[in-house]
Amino acid sequence: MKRLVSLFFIGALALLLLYVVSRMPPMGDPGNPTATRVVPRYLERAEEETHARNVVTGIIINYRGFDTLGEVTVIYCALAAVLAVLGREKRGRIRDYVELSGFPSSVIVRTMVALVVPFILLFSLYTILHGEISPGGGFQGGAVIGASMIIFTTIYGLHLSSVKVSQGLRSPLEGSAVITFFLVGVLGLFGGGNFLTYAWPKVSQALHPALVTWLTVLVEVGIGLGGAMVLVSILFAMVREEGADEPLA
Amino acid sequence: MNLWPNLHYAVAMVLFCIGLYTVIMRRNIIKKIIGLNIMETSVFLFLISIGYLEGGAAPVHGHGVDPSRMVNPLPQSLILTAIVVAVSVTALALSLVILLYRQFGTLDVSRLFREEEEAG
Amino acid sequence: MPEGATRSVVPLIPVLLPWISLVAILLMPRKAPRLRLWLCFAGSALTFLVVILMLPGVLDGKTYYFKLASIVEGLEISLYVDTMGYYFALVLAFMWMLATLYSISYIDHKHNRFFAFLALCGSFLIGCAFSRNMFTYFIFYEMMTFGSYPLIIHEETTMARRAGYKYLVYAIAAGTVLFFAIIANYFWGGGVLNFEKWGLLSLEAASRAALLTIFFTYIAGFGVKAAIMPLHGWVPDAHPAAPSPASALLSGVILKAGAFGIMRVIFNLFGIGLMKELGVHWIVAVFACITIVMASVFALTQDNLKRRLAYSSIGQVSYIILGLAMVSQDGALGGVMHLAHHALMKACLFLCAGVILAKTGKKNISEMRGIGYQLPVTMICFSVCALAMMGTPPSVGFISKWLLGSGAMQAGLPVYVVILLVSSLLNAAYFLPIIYTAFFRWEGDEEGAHHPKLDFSAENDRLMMGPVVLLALLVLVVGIWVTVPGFPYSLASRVVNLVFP
Amino acid sequence: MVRGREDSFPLPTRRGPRRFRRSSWEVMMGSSWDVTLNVLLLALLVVTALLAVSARDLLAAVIVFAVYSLIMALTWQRLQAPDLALTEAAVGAGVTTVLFVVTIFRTRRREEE
Amino acid sequence: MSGVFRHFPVLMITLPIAGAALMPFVSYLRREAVPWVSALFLAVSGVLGLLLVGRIPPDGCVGYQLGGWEPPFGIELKVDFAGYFLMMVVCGISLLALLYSRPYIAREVRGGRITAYYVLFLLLSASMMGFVVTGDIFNLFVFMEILALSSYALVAVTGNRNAVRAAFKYLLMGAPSSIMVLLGIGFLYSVTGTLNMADLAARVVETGYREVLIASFAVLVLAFMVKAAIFPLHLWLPDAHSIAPSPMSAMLSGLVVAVSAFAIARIAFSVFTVHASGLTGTTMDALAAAGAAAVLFGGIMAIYQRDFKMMIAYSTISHMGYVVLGFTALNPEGLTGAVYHVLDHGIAKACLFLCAGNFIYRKGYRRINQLRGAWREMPWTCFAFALAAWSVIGLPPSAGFISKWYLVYGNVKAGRVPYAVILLIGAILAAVYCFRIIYYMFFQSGEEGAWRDQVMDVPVGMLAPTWILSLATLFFGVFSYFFLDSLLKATAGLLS
Repeated sequence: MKRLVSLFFIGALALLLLYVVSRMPPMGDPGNPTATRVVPRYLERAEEETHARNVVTGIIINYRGFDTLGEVTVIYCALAAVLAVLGREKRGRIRDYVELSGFPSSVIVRTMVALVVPFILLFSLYTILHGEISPGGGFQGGAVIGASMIIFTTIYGLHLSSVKVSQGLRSPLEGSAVITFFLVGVLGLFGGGNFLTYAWPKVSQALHPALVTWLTVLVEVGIGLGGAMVLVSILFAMVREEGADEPLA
Repeated sequence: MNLWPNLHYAVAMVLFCIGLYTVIMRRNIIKKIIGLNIMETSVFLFLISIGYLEGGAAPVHGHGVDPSRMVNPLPQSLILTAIVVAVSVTALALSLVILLYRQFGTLDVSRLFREEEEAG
Repeated sequence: MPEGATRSVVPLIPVLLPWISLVAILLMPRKAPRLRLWLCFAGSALTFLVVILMLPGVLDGKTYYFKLASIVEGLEISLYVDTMGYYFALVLAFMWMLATLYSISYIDHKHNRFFAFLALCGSFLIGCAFSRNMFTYFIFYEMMTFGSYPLIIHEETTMARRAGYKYLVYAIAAGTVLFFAIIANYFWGGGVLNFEKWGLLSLEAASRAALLTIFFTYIAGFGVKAAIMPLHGWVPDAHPAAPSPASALLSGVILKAGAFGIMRVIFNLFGIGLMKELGVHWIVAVFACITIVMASVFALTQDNLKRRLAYSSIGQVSYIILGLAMVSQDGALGGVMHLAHHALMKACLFLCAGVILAKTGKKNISEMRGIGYQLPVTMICFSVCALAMMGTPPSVGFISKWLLGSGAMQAGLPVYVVILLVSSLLNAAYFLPIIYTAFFRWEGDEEGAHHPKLDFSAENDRLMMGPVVLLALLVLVVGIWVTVPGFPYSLASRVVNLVFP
Repeated sequence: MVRGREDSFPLPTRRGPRRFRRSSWEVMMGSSWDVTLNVLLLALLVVTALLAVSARDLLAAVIVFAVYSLIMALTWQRLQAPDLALTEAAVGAGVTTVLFVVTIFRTRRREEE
Repeated sequence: MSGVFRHFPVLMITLPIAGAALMPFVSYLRREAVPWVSALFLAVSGVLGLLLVGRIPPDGCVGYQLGGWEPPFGIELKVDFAGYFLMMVVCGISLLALLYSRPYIAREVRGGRITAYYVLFLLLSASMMGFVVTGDIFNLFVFMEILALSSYALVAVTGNRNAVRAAFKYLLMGAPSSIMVLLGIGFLYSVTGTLNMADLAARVVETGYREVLIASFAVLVLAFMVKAAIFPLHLWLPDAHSIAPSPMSAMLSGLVVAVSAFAIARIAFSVFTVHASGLTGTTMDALAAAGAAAVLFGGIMAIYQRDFKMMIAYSTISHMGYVVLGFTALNPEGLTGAVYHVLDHGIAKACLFLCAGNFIYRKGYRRINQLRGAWREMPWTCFAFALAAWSVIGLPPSAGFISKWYLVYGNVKAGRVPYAVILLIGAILAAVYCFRIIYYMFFQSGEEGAWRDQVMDVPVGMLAPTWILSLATLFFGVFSYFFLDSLLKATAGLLS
């Protein structure tokens, strides 16, 4: 009964939404508001204003940098949340981990992974550093790093990977995205601009391209490292053995 | 109502409703979280197709594309943020699921809340 | 800033003085409890003194004004002493001083709580009397309402708790209605609630329906405190439950706060002219009459002395309401004066009841045979006040009843006179038996035993007897030398002359 | 100020919305390969979503969800959003799936009846 | 506003975030320094806020363009007086709750998670500050997500079963609502092509596409109704607020829901300019009806509770109804009442929850009838509770009275007398459930051994925040005239 009622309501909702959608401006029309309002400026000016050929990166890092500060805060917050719920592993307590057994890990797979992972890492590094030229950017690269770590983990088990990416390495880097971003923003203040101004007014126009590019790369790297480490830490926190909590302090 | 020009929107809405149905109706909490992700991705699809331009190119300069023929980069940047948000929420939800399972030994919402009746 | 008012800090002093008592209670060493209590009394006495010192100025028609805070335009928390407010303040400061004095020896446990809240109530009541607009009045009124709750439940018996609960329920409901009334008045009355004019609202400013809504919500809100039937439910429970000085204050002053509010509404906010235009005052008058008669009838059936007194208070406060509601000069004068007169009489009666309770532990009238010989002074004072309540000259009760009667004649409604006479008869019917039982019955009188000898030994407690005797004397003195400046007439007549130009 | 900036980028006015509706139809019908591919992808999206929702084996559901994410990434690629395609492939199909899998290993694999 | 002061709002928002990111280092150096350092960060942003006093014009607002990109292209912070006021409220209450947590939280949270607790706490308060002043609707979404994530986690931080379950319930209702916010933003963007609120306000009036706009407004309001726990969508609130650790309950109940309710007003007034575009009428009416229902439902449910934290939580539902009824009156008085009610309800509720925390900390009592005679042992807590309850009921001269005055007056002025009456009934219900507890605490004596006879109240570290809050209710009542004129101006500006 309840099922039917909710089905009915959701169906009604679907019809309403479809109706609304049918009244929306036609998709892909050059004349519709989204294409005419703010975007042209981005498309035309982004390259000389943000010195990023990839307009998306330009917007993320520069035009709407504050959103991205929020974004990195969100993922840092997610890490803190997961740690608050599940607790963090003790430093170097390897026996806290369980094997993610259940995946076939034959010799072939292991060697393949061992061979592939470095290249994945290289690719992710490329993604991060070339974010402002080609598709991709800090977080994508970070996600790829994280994913590769995770593959490595699933095959070789947490024992090894937790040694390779130990907590001592991760925990300083987790907040790096937020801190880098915040510092760049504050530098903007000292550069005479607003928060998150990249092209500092106090610096001569001639230096702006280099300045902006380097700051962008800095931020990208920060985001990449931070994102990767956060993802890995979240995974490690989730695969921990239960009962491995610290005693109630 | 002619949905053909806005087919992507329509599909996004359908996916949204599928996700919502899952979140509301499925009793298994992992299923609920999958539904949550479906909702999220559907909204992402919606926003990206809003930014689409008929016959447009990716918003990356340097390949000799006329800027007025590029698709709208703004929704893409928004969605990039939103994806991160989505994965964060999913991570938190899943860790909650793990903890719940440790403490209740079930993934079934009805059992969780039946026990709540007993407790409260 | 009301025109003609002198901006001065004077009104603030009596509002703040009672806090001395609080400070005393908080800071005094636990080893000297009596000292603490005496400091409380000192606070109240000082307050009364300050109020007295303001008398000459007020009699010259001066008005004082002090602004505490201004929320927004037309909505300020400010004090303002005009004749009417001063009149009320004088009465309550006096009553409150006597009650404090009396309590020093009457209250036997939890002194701190009782005296602290006694002081608070005094401060808030004076705030009510001196408030410039309905907003301020409401603020002090609400604080006073909830500040008097601990006084009522002081004994903490089940009965007291039930009474306190009932009191809270009535008070909260009344406060809410009042709040709505004030909002409506503020919105439809042009955004000001001030008291200094005699007639603030007008049919030009607001529609008739709006005015009626405001009026009746006001009456309902204040009617709970003023115990207009059918809103009187809390009174007969609260009075017996509270310790006697508290019940003396309750019916002497706190009920009057409601009546005073209605006075402010009719005189200052609506004004006599508008009242006549609206022509709905007769409804209030009818309710008042019903209350007067019914309360006396209920009083007849009560055996518990304080309960009977409580019902009589309900009736007597409705005299005030009736006096205001018959929109005539003498009626208003009688009503305004009865506010003070009834305070004198009823406070005295309750204090006597307190003495009886304290010395003999008797609550019910049926147990009081021959009590006039154990507590002669008390019962003589009681009889004086009881006779005054019936309206026998020469006493305050006679004055106010006479004025009310002539007011009824002025208003051209002799029916009110009939009501007054009926209620006087009923008063006699429920007061005389008490006196009779006290003096003309004694143990074994049927067997022809001679009446016991008077012994004054029981009444050695000056702190309790002083206020009783003083009040009884005042009942006579004020009734005989009516026009002495400072006595109710001198102020009430000024008020009425202002109201009826 | 905003207006001025906007006007400084005149848009191709040869295609107003009204004419466009028809022309979009033409475009879609004309290049039938694109249309079929789009429709196919969208249909696959719905199908995979329904499968992921309805499978009783949670692991299977998660895998199907990963497929769903990949198709989503493809769709976005076709909508000229390469960044998002990359991200969705890495995050949606990669990280999220692994998180789900880990959770399932920590809890239980099948829905209880 | 010129000179260095321009930058203060953004610094107020970002400093706690940076502090949160630094917290792991701090805990690596000295774990017991973590509370103080996080309090320091909040205090610094509070000081920055105080330095802004008098620099925010009551009418109009101060825009701050992040990265120096002018509004429609970059993100803008719009600090109007109401927003600044709420920012300060958030900052102050968070700081007090944070200080309170230091002694309290060690009891309930496992050692290693304390750092995470403070990180989340800082992020929560920072995100709320950003939430109330941001001028960009997608940025609003981002801050809302930080807010939501940290609150989910903080509900569950104690790790006991009921807490985890409550947090999961909260998440199951909160996450879909966040997605709906994104959907609404998508609708809005698709027909306006911009995300900046001021720009949107201009576009919404011009553009056609009525259905889409109405749909987006409805979706946004629905989503924020979940976040603000307006009546039919309140299901997550009672569990979450009553089971979370008390300082957290204070934050959630005092600030989080209130800020979300304020977001509805923000969207209705500064995006869908209510008077200009006739798009919002029906939705606003429905919202007002829901608010009225919330007032009654919350109040009645609160009366029937046995657990006092549960009772306070239900009273929060009722008070969110107050706020909604306030700003749906669509006049400056009502809106002022709503904003001021966010203030005093925040303070009073925080104080009530801290008092509840004191009882739990000292005695472990959670049931109302266990409070009989509490004042013999914990008089200070009981007095603070009574003061805060005074304001919750809305009795003069507390701050609650002022806001109640404006709420009722605004509704009467809008010709919605029934709603005004409902507000008053809500006040009566509040009086019923508050006075019951006050009566138990002061005028009754519990069973033997429930309470000692000598005074043993909680440590000063916990008592001080409680008392500061409870005195603040009086302060903001008596000295409300410092703020009300500016607030009235500001709200009038927001409405026009």
